[in-house]
Amino acid sequence: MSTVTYRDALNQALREEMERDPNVFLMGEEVGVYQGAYKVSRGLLERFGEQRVVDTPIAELGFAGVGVGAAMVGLRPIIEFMTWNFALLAIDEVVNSAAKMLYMSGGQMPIPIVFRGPGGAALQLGAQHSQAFESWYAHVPGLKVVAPATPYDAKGLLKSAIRDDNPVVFLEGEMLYNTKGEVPEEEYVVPLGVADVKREGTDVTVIVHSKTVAVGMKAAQQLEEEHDISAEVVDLRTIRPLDSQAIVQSVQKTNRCVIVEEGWPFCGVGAQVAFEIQRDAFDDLDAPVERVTGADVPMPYNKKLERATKPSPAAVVDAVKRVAYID
Amino acid sequence: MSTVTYRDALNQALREEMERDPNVFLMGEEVGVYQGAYKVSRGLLERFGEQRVVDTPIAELGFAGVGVGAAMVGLRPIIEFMTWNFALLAIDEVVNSAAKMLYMSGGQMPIPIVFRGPGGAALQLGAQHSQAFESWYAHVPGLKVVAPATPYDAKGLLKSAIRDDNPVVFLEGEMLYNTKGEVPEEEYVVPLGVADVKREGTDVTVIVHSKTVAVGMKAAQQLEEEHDISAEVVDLRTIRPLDSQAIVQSVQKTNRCVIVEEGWPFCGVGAQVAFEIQRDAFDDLDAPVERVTGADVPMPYNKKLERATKPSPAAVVDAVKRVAYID
Amino acid sequence: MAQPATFSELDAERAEFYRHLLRQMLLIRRFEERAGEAYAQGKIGGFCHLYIGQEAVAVGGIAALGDDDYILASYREHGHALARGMGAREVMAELYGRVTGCARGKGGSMHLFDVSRGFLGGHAIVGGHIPLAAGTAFAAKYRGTSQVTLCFFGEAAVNIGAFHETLNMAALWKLPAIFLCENNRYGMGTALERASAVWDIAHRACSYDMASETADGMDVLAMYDSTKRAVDRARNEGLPTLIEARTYRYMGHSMADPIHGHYRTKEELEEQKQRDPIESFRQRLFDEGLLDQETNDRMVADIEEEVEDAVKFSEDSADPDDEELFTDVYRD
Amino acid sequence: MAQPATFSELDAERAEFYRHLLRQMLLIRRFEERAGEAYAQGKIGGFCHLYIGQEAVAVGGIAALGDDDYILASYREHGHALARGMGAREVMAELYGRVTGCARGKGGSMHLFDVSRGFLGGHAIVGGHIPLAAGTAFAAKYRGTSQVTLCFFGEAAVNIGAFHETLNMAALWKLPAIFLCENNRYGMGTALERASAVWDIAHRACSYDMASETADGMDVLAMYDSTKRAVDRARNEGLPTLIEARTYRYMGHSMADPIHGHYRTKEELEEQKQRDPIESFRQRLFDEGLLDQETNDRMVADIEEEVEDAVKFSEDSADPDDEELFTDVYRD
Ligand SMILES: Cc1ncc(C[n+]2csc(CCOP(=O)(O)OP(=O)(O)O)c2C)c(N)n1
Ligand SMILES: Cc1ncc(C[n+]2csc(CCOP(=O)(O)OP(=O)(O)O)c2C)c(N)n1
Ligand SMILES: [Mg+2]
Ligand SMILES: [Mg+2]
Repeated sequence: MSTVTYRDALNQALREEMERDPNVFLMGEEVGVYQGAYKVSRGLLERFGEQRVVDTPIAELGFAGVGVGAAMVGLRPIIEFMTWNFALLAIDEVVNSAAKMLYMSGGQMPIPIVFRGPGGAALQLGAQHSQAFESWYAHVPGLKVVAPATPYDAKGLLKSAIRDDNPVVFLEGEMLYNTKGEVPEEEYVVPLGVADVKREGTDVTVIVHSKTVAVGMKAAQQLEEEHDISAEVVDLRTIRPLDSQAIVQSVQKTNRCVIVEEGWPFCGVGAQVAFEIQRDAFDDLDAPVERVTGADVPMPYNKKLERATKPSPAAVVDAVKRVAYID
Repeated sequence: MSTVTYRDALNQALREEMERDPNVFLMGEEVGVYQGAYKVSRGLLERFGEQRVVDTPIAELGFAGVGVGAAMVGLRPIIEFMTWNFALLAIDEVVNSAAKMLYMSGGQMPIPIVFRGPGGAALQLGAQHSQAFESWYAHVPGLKVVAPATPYDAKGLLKSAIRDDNPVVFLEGEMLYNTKGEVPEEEYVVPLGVADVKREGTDVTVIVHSKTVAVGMKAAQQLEEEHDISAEVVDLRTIRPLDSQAIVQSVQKTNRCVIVEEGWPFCGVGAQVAFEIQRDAFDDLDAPVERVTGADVPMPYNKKLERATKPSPAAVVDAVKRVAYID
Repeated sequence: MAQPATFSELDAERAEFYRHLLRQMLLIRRFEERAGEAYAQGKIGGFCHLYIGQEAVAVGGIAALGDDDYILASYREHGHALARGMGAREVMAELYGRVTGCARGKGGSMHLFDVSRGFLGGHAIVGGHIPLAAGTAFAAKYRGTSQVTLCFFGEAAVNIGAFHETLNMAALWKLPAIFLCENNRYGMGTALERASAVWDIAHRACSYDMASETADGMDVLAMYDSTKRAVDRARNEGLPTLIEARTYRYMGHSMADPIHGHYRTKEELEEQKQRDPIESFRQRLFDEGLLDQETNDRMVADIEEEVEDAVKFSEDSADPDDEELFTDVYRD
Repeated sequence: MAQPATFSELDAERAEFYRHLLRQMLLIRRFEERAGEAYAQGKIGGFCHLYIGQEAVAVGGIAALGDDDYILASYREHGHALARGMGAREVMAELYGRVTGCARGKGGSMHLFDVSRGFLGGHAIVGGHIPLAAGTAFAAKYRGTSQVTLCFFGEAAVNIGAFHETLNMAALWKLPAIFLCENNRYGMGTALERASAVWDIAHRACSYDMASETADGMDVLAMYDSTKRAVDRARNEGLPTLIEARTYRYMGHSMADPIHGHYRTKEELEEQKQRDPIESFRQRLFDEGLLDQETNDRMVADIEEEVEDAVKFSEDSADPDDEELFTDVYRD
């Protein structure tokens, strides 16, 4: 084990998979000469050359489509969106080309591609640069959606995503890039579609992913210390396919559930998870499933207002107290 | 009252609002000379001229943005997307410009615009032309989302949408254009954000919108005749803002609920509605909320397979029987 | 290959090649007529965009390709599929939505695929497949193969962002791609002049410093020659080309649309039909003694049989099993 | 107005105008320097894209507009806001995220707005505001006003679809819009030559049959004259223009990015600074006797005071109330 940042864990995954398979290449804005807008691709141009680390013009729709086209004939592109906000311009190629090609071609043409980049809000980037779209992509059959929270998961899941024969939407977090964690020296992968219990507990299930894992863990600690409530923190890791079994198992044990996500509430990931829980564990629930989400507003620039939009440990604690019917 | 088609009801709304307010104009592909790809704008070019009925190049991102720009300085554009599938190319202007401008400008610049066109599947149009995106748009604060099922609602809601000072996503249905219904001779509007009980009932609430209203009504009739079950059919009409009160009131009466929608299941509209019901009417529910949705696959071309993807009265009846614990 | 002074100089092989081109155009014409009939009978559903009038573009263009090259097209691609050598049976069966179709009945008229022939679809979002074509060209360059990508799209697609973003990257990166714009003068009901600030589509290459040419889309040999020049440029110099083919659509935009009306007159249509790519080429072959009546009649009869067989095959074929609804969503 | 042969001919009014242009450039320069300091001190957060080096483009360009005209810009728009006459206080306060800012602290550095001055934002999606500019121009034409729209964007934005779709429509519909491309040679860390197949941005107008010109973006009078010609074309003939301003960015892409390094050398930067738009213009005014040391020093001192006042105003201002989180999402 060695301690590395989330950024470097992703860089290792890119490097190892590019070493492993000559069909894998990285394309996007500033991934090469500039070493990546967020330095995730640092050193890759020097190692693999211009042919496999390709700087693009600002043309999200175009280069996303170039990636899909390359995947149609067997290459394994990794398309970096500088942030997922800009992927709105490319979403037609992700949804109408990448996600449907295998089906439309009657099974002739798989699209082994990874679309990756930071999603969600950072700090004071304003309304157009602070959006979390996981529920949009997870809505679409044909796509897989991954949102790792730790360096270990980031590396292991990105390696799996690159090896997967389907289009994978891989959501990172600008606020996560500098976070540190343990990563094995030896090769490993984390399978897609498997949730991870980040903390065992017995009284309530707190479902999280990506940045909200840290929020859930802080809340769990606070609940233990201040309210003697034992919270089980379940990290979805993959949003689609969703590990419904792991979720239901945990709720059947705790009988209570709070779902936390950074994105907007309406038709968010938590809505789907809550629906499945009440459907599959109806008789186990001692309280309605609660959600803590990003505020239902465009992201304000002001620091104080921005902070108020984000899911906080305090908000999670309050939600847990509600489902536990405490005061 | 006179009987008109959904298409003509929309045409009347466009005509009346353009007569009423010179700032209202219609822009999109084939809306003028060709009289509309689906003839919704028939006769408007002749009545209002080229300046107010504007044919565009195939440039969804561009003309959607032109509409938003015109709205920024006080015009009231109606942007027709030939179908909502193509709006994926314009979604950046809808989400990053239209939905956020008022907020980003600190309240200086409302965007009174309507984006409209047919959504969802028609018949055998294949994977890229058969998608229902209401849950995507409803996810976004700053947008309103409307999906009328009848000529009466279509006309009244479109008039309200055009008069609204916010960006409204107005989802029609190619399969609805020829359906007929009663429309008053005299002027009327249907307010946004108000659901409509299309059929009163006591045993189960069936929540529907757009094309699934007909599905729900057929199912309700069958339930009555074959199972002596009295179903209340609630038509959302507006997805955002959602009429949560009407939904909860009905479920508090029936204690059972099935939600029907044409779109894909994961993070669909029904997921949000189900979440709210279990949150706000937990103790009233005698069974988990069930959903009937479009199949979780890209739309197949084959007629039989396509039919199998769509919500059917039979599937709704089965779901109702499940929530009613019948055999 | 440059076109010789007179056809009399032609060697037998060349004559054979010309008859082959004629046959392909006749096959497409007849196939489309029958598809139209089947649609009118309600045996084919959805959107059905016929290629009648534009046959010379696909036939001449695709004849300039090698077997390993890639082709991408729009939703108006029945003709391109047949010109690529896909069987009339597999194509017609796909229009019928049968499991025996080239996409197992799951793609449909707008989404024909045959990966074994490098026929990479039918795509139904205008302009959406243009970046994909740059991607297959990128892959060929990446692998160092000499494969060329030929991408067909309509003149209305040049006004959409994907066209612009792609042509810039193709020129910047020197990709072996050919962007073949079929200018049939209308995008649905919108004349080119009402949608594009520039009426000379080939001229659009100026923004990308890309080679371009304009070709007579009603002349199969002109299409062959233009495309061949572009193929050589792509294969030998690794450079892209924009070709504008001036052609015309005889039918409505799709079977659901009027043949003429608000947007074009019957007179214009009749006048354009005088340039018919098949009749003019057939006459030429007659005049040059490369085709006699008997050979022609046999060809026509064979095609009639081939298309009828395709229809019968399609009608006799089965729909996909219900299980197929859930297959091919993901590859595991 | 065309530029006279020598400055000595200039009337007092013209001299006043030139000093005004100098003053605006100096104000922008100083404002940006202070904004950079405040950012370094952590008093301003988020992305902060400074305009230092490009002052002549916004100042010369906006000086050619009338009060009712519209302006749209990218996220690098502090200078444009100041050139339009927005107060240093309201702009700085917005960077500080204060309720006294020009967008109540909800927009931020990339989203400055002042509708009363026709300053319609700060937009942060590259190319995203270009269609909006065509929309405001469309509205002016629709209403029959003579308002002109001036849209600023960077050279990297010309490769994105929105640019292409918009310029085609603007030319096709004859919209009174000016597309002013600030070619500072880099999009973040990517040199123009590595992103665009054509290095002459003005040349891109060829695809739309649109008027275009290239101007020295380091010469405020050249920018004024070019823009004025385009304004007249838009106001009098209702026609759009594409202007390429050749300029240079002194700072990093944003305060979070390196000033030089992988993508450009310190030498290149120093060399470019020799073309400084402010020093060259100031020297010119000295040489022509339109400015004396005392006037200059007073100007500099006033600006220093104005900017410090703006900083103090911002630091003393309050954040928006918590309730503001939920206001302005919808207008009822
Ligand atoms: C992005 C997008 N917008 C609109 C449509 C609807 N549509 C389908 S074909 C077509 C016209 C295309 O014309 P052209 O490119 O000239 O090709 P042609 O049909 O003439 O072969 C339109 C508007 C679409 N499929 N995709
Ligand atoms: C669509 C989109 N893609 C990527 C980005 C990230 N980004 C912000 S500015 C920028 C460079 C733009 O360069 P240019 O247009 O030349 O303007 P400049 O910054 O030089 O003023 C990039 C890539 C973005 N904001 N929007
Ligand atoms: Mg056409
Ligand atoms: Mg630049």
